[in-house]
Amino acid sequence: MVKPEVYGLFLRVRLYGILKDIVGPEVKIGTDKPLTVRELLALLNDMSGGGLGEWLDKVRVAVNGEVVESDEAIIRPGDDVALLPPSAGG
Amino acid sequence: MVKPEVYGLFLRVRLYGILKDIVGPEVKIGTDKPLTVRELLALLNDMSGGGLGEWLDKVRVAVNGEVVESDEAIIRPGDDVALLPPSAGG
Amino acid sequence: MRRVLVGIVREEVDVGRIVEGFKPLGKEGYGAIVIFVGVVKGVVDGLGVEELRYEAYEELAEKVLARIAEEEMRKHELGAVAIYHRVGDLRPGDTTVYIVVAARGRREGFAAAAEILDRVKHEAPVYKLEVREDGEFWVIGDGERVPRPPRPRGP
Amino acid sequence: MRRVLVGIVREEVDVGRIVEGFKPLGKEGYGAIVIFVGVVKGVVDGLGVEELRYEAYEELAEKVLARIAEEEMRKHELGAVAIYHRVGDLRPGDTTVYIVVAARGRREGFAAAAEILDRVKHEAPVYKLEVREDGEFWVIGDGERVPRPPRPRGP
Repeated sequence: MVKPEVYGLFLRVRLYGILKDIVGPEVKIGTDKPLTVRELLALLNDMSGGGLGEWLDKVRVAVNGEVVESDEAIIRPGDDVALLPPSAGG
Repeated sequence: MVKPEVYGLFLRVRLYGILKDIVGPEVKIGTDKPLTVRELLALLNDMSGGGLGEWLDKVRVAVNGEVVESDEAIIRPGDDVALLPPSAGG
Repeated sequence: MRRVLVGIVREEVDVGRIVEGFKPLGKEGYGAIVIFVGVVKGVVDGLGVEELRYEAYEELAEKVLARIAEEEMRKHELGAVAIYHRVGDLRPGDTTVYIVVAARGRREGFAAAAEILDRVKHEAPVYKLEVREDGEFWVIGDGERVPRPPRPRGP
Repeated sequence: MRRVLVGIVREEVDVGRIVEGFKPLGKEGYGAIVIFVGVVKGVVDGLGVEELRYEAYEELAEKVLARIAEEEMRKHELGAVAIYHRVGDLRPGDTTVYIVVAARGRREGFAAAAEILDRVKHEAPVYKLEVREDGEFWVIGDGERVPRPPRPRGP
């Protein structure tokens, strides 16, 4: 089981693969309000000076260890969020 | 390399798989003349009371460690002959 | 005997030991063990590869591997499935991924192993950076290469 | 390193050791090792199998295995091939045949291993007697079973 870590009123986002290079390996966002996945991606894109650009369509977002399919899914402070580029195993 | 064993004026034939059950594991045929593959098969069929019957079409004959394709191929006394049913490896 | 073995691992996996574990399933009618082992290539598109740096979102990756194993086990009527993916800095000749299936027959076995491998490549949150003689590239999906962008912080 | 390994063998084969030997071919661009291991099934057509008695015309069998390995190596551009077939009295859960190929990619690897296995089954002079609960059967070709005929001499 994934254990969400609470950072006060922060939201912790871990990034993988090329996204880590663009945005950074981990981002803490100060917020006490829930966000949608769409809002979170927009925020991260702004933080990276628009660097997420072409990746916004390809990124998958996992919340508490499961991929969420909808851009309208809600993320709450304390949730464990991961931004995942297309897989490249093997 | 296969080393042919000479049995005086005998021809040694080893049999495999179901053919061994029908004819026997090894047959020595006294002959000082060359035989064709066809003649050898007819002889072995006679020796087994016609038991080779349905197998005559399916049998492969190897002479000195290589399968011969033609029924007219010549076998000489001293050759190492093997009678092979259809393969069943794996 | 555990029928589903999966893991994101740092070390090599002992394939012989998995085969040893799956062999007894022959008694239940599983007569075919098919194994795929991926190996880092030293040459891609004619260019030398120095290293592949693999990382995974591990919490999710192991769940995804287990899900793939269980779904494919049902679909192909397998007796057992093992899927291991390595992470870390791997060099040409190092192993990367291991798929082992015990199937009733060879056709199901080959089909299952190939399909599991495809799914692992596309579904498991595993990422690789190819360090080549002409630079560093992120491998995206099944072969597209994107030059590594400049980083916002440290190397 | 020997690129073609074949044999008619009495003992089990250490698959892990073959993988160990083929891994370094990754450096030359062979990124996929595919392995097939055949296992004696304990159940065939719902009937219990006690034993499979394998025999081979060994002088020819090893030549045939080597020929298959070399031809398939050229056809599928493989880096290395191993083919081992066991003989003797084998029981359910025992291994029977081992095919290992090192290929450039997974598709060639799976295709080559499947094709080599088919050829071994049809071309290698290897024979098997299936000892089942309902009697003894010679397996002919790829699955036809013929009841064992009465023998002209001892068992």
